[in-house]
Amino acid sequence: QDRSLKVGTYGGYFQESFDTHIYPDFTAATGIAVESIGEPTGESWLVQLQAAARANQAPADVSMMAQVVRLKGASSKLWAGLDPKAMPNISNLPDHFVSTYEDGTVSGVGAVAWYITLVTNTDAYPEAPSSWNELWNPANEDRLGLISLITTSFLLEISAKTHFGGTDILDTEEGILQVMDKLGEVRRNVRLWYRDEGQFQQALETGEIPMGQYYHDVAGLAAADGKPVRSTFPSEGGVLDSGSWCVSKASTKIEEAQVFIDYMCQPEIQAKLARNVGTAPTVNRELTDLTDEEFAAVSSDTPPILPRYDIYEERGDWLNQKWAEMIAG
Amino acid sequence: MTRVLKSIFVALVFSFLAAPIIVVLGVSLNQPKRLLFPPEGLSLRWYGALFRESDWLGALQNSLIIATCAALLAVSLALPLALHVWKRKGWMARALYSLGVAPFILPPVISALGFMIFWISTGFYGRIEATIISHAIFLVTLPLVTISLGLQSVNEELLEAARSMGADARTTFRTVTFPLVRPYLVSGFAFAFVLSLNEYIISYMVSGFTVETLPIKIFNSLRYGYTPIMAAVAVSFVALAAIVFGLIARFGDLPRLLGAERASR
Amino acid sequence: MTQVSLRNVTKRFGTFTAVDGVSVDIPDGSFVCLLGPSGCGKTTLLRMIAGLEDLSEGELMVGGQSYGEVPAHERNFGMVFQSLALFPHLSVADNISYPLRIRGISKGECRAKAKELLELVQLSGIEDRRIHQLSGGQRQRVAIARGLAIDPQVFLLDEPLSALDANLREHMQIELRNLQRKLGVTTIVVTHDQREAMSMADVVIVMRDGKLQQIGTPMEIYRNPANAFVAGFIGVSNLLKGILDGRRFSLSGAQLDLTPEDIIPDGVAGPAVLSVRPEDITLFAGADGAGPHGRVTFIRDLGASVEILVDLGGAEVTSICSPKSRPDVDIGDEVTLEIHPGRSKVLAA
Amino acid sequence: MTQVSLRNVTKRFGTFTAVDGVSVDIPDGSFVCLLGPSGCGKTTLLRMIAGLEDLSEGELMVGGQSYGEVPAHERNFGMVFQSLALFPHLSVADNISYPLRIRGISKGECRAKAKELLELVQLSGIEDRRIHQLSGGQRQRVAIARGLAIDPQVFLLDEPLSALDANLREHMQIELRNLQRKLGVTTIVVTHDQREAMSMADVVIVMRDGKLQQIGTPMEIYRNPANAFVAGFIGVSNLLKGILDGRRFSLSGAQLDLTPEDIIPDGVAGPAVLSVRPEDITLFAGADGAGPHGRVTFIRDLGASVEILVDLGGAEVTSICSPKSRPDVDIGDEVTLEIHPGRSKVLAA
Amino acid sequence: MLAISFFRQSSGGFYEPVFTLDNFGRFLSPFFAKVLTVSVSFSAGAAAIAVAIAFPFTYLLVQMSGRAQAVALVFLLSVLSLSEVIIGFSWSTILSQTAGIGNILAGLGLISESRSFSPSSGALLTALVYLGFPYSVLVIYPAMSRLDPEIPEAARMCGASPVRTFFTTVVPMMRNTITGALILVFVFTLGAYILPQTLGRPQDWTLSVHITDQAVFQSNLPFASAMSIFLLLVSLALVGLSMLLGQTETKR
Ligand SMILES: Nc1ncnc2c1ncn2[C@@H]1O[C@H](COP(=O)(O)OP(=O)(O)OP(=O)(O)O)[C@@H](O)[C@H]1O
Ligand SMILES: Nc1ncnc2c1ncn2[C@@H]1O[C@H](COP(=O)(O)OP(=O)(O)OP(=O)(O)O)[C@@H](O)[C@H]1O
Ligand SMILES: [Mg+2]
Ligand SMILES: [Mg+2]
Repeated sequence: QDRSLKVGTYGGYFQESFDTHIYPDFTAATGIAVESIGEPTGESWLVQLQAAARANQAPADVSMMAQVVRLKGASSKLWAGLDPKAMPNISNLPDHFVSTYEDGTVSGVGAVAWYITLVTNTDAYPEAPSSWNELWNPANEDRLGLISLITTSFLLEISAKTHFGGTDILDTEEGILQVMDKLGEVRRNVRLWYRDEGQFQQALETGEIPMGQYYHDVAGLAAADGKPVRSTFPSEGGVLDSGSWCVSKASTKIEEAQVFIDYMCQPEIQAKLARNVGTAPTVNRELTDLTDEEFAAVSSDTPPILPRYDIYEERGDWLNQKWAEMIAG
Repeated sequence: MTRVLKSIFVALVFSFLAAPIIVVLGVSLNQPKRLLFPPEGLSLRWYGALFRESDWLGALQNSLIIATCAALLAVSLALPLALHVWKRKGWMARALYSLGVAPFILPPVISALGFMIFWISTGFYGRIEATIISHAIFLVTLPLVTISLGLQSVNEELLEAARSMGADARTTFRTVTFPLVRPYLVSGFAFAFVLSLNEYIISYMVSGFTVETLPIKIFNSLRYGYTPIMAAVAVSFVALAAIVFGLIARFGDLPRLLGAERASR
Repeated sequence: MTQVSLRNVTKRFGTFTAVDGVSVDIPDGSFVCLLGPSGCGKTTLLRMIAGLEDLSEGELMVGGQSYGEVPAHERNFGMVFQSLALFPHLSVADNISYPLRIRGISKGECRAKAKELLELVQLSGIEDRRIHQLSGGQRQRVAIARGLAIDPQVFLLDEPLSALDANLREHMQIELRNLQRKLGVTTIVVTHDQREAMSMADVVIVMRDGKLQQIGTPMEIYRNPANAFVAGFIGVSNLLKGILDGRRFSLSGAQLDLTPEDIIPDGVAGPAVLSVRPEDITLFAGADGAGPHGRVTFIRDLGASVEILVDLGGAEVTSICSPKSRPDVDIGDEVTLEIHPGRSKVLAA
Repeated sequence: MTQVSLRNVTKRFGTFTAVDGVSVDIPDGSFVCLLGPSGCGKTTLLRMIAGLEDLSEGELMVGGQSYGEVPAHERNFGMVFQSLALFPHLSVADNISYPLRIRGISKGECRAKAKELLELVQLSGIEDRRIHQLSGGQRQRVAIARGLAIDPQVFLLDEPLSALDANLREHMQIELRNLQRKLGVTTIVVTHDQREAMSMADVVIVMRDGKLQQIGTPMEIYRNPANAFVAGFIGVSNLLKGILDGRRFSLSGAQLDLTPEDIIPDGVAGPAVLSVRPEDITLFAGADGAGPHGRVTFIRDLGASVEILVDLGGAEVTSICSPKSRPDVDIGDEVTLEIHPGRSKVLAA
Repeated sequence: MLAISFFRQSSGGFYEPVFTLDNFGRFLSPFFAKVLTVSVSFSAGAAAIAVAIAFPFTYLLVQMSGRAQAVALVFLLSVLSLSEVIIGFSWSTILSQTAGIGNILAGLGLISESRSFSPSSGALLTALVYLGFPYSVLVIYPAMSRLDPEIPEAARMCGASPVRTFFTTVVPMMRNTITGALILVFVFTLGAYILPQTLGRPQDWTLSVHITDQAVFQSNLPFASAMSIFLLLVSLALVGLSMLLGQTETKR
């Protein structure tokens, strides 16, 4: 019996954690071997999956997809519709982590959640900043590193929450433009608009770019490693983003994929992820045995900023264009 | 005085060229699993890791397969083309030659996108064959140029001599033309091989992560700030290129291959 | 019987006629030099004989058979190219035995024959060298050996010696001629060096602008040039303009009485040109002699001979004498010319 | 005063010595030919004089001043290169006036000077042509005009005529020599053609393997060659081995009594070589004469002269005679040699 | 095959085979005009600098012995085999605050405190020059090696100093080659996609970055195609021009 499955997660540190902490136990428990694939950024992975599916190929059977991309994929029916009955454990997840097609089949299941927070170099900033508003602080001129892809940086939401009292203003184009204008003011503070996490992390650690937005989990690991880095949940909240398991329709391993997703939805596994990978669980917290301290390390009690995935799907091209114009100045 | 200035200028240019290589070399010798320069603690472990870690090994394998096949294919496309151009010197032949040279001269993004669309629409997207063929077409310029140079250096009187001694057209090709252009064929192969090994954008757009090559792998690991293996790969490739071209220079006439008229002394 | 006959052979490249109606018979076993200035069509003519160019017109007969349609590789001719065209990727022995191997002869036999041929051209023992390891003269001989490997019916050579330096060239001329005498193969050599042609040839064919000018033994051509071009091309010639009246030739300020030995073609009279060789002019100091006189413009003392250039009322005349008989004149001096009787030729003006 | 003096001038390329301790004085206003076989260091020596190569050792004096450290572009020399090195992107006039423009002379003046120089080299009216529109001979003259534009102290030419065909070359030799006579500029010409050197030079410098062999007028060198190499390189020479005893020279089967006019260097005795010019050997048919005898191996009848090659017990001897005095001999015949008294030189063996 | 692929992308859209000019319309906006200007200025600047360095460098190169030339060429070709990814990474390291030349300059006292030079237009330009330099040497090298070395020597004998010689003979004689090299490097750097991202700020991102973004991140192939058709036309015109120039020079 040599059942196997190709699973894609974000490459690098993420993939490595899964390789060491999750897959071996999964294989031991189910007899399904995992071939681990490192994904690039979500958008290009989506394009790859789409193109490959046209050629009836699946570079990975199960992929961890960010929400915007998951939605895009779902709208072109790229994801296979999964049978919820084959995955009893998904009932552990709150509804917003389980996406379904109209016919009731499941297109995506929450895999992990993470926060984007305000990170600083502790040598450059002895005091932790408390608000996203620091991004606008003129004292921080030429000191920020921000994510350059609109669909992963969620700066629109951050800006809306910080300066317009919430993300509702993003409902209309005029509102978005207003937020963009506000965001434009950040530009002079930005040293690096990054796509590559590695590039920013290195600069952050050395103090070359002492402040920016980054992933709470990775920053925490670096801090634990003794690097002069800290991650702060601003008073407005961190951005809560998540990745979902999606299965390419070109995959021939639907059954194994369902076994895998079901396995991943167990509270013990989610807790293990929180401890070892540093992600926030997608199952309800009460089901896990995480201590308060452990939970605080991966999450926060401050209400999070929730990304407005809908606007990216509705106005993708337009937003992109405006965004490109905005960051280029 | 002027001589000193000249030497300084040449030395500056060389250090400009060498700087990145030194950086990658330094990074590749890091002890910790970080991309640090200057390196912290010297170690060769990442070179070893390149041949031990299965995903890197797989990428290496892919790269080598692609480079070998693409270079072979490019050479076998270039040889008949070059022969044709050499025999018929009309404008048609010249146009054909330009067509062979074009893909390499245009911005690679364009070729990459063209290939991507082509393979998607024919349904071969993501197959290793697609990458091989794309590379072969992209790089066909190199063997085409070297073989053409080789053919130009074949004195026509040699062929006539063979004919006057009783060799028909095929025998002449087999016993004279081919042995004479063989070194140029080999160097065309080498050029194509080395460049295919390092090609990024086309491989990326044509089969991306299904057929992961080393440059793609490097780009990804760079993206996640991850492992000095990628530096080790880069250094190995530069070393490989230096060896290949060094051999060509040693056993062939590299300046002439690059178009110098006077043979090197 | 490998007589080579050309009948009205013509070659056109586009609208340009490189060889224009040449008819020649080359006797079996003779050594022929094709001589003419650069671009006159010598190579083209040789290549047509070799079968490397098609004839635009005319007929080529070898040994009594028409050869116009026989492709080059079936002709069994030997050829030596100007660039020698030795195969750089083969050893000396392999070069020489190439035509034999093509004909399917075994390796051993090839090797034996190569050895024999190398002996013939006095190069024993270099069988296994590479071509680039040979000197110019050695390459020359290897090329000749290769051309002779199949005992060719006809042996063709295109400026075989032009790349060699003067001494080696003269030496190779002698060697080539002796070799041909030994083998008796009908041989056609292209050259643009008249000295070379006169050294080697039984028969010289002079061409110009694709047309045959004259054919004959070297001495016939030297003594009795068909026209001014041939006179000037074969050796140095002084072409003196004047008026011919019977045997009397009048030129600027002097009159010459031609002897019966001087050659006067039928029908020439009135304005004519007298071709006189430099060695047939003697100079005397002073303007008081009976012959034409002029002024010395340049003296070229080469040791073995002295050339004196004289301005003869606008025409430049060259006289050659041995150092012993050198007249006592200097640049600018007036001299009188004496033209030796019986050695001139009159040409139509 | 633009005497050029070389003192022990040496040039090394790595371990290879291209010019080896040459010391020469070149008098003001003289026309000097640097002569020697290919690779002997002529070009290198000329380039050192021009300042294009540094001296590895030795000293260069021009007009009494040390020039070793003066860079090429400050030397005020004229130079004509073997490839001519005309500037393809400039017109004829601009080429010629380039050295003047570099010196800041106005356009108008440059133009006038270019016109004047073109007249000097007999090329009026082609000022505005491009270089690639000129014939070989015209280019030659333009290069010479450019070299002369600044009234150079010293005029250097590296094989200036080697690319021209024989007729044009002889013509240009005369022209160049006459031009130099007119201008009186100290001129050094590199050539490997002894005929050319003898035609033009006041003084010939013979080199070999980077070393000076002999310096003298053409006739001195022809008559009194310093060694066997010079004897063979300047004209044709027969080098006969034998034994010298006082004035008596014994060679294979014959004895010669040398006259006081024959040159015998001091200290030579015993085994020696006699250098005899071909024109100083007369042949007689038959083996019964008093002189050395041998067998005819080749006859080269060139019309103006006849060369007869004789095998003299292993040594090949060349004799030249005029067609009139040609002995009645043929290949294979036995002949007796008569060597003219008073015209030979003895060389150390 | 190439023709087909280019042909296809021009035909409107890949996802919806409906012919539309919207993509070209979108491209004709002030924003993309700016992007195009940026791309062109970077490539032109990189080409100018690369050739300005490569030309005298090659001039000196061909004067070296055959052996030295071979070694230098092997080195150049090895540099050529560095992929854009590595070049970008290396230059961002070299120009960073901690590990780069900032330290050297600070050590020399030229600037008060080490600083980072990346990302910036200067960093991008440096890396583009680096990318284009080997190519410009390879283009100039053949023509330069055919230049009769006696010509500059002749100029020196005419009284021109070495610098003057270089500018009055070598440069004018190689004018076409220089143009050819300029165009080649221009076109080549126009295609750079990774360098602008890693070393440039968003306002430095070139058309190639946007093309790739559209194709790879936005899966908007029609728009990507429209942009690359435009880029293709520009490049083709320039390449054609350079070939033409190259030909007239070799004809002489
Ligand atoms: N393939 C060709 N196409 C067009 N013209 C040609 C061709 N081959 C030769 N010619 C022309 O024919 C003429 C004669 O050429 P050929 O080579 O026979 O001259 P040649 O007498 O051998 O001269 P040389 O002594 O320079 O070798 C020349 O004007 C040449 O340009
Ligand atoms: N730059 C150089 N480096 C090394 N060797 C050189 C150099 N220039 C010349 N030589 C060598 O020096 C020797 C003399 O060369 P030179 O050019 O002076 O000869 P030459 O007498 O002018 O010969 P030719 O008649 O062939 O022009 C030759 O053996 C040559 O190979
Ligand atoms: Mg010819
Ligand atoms: Mg020389």
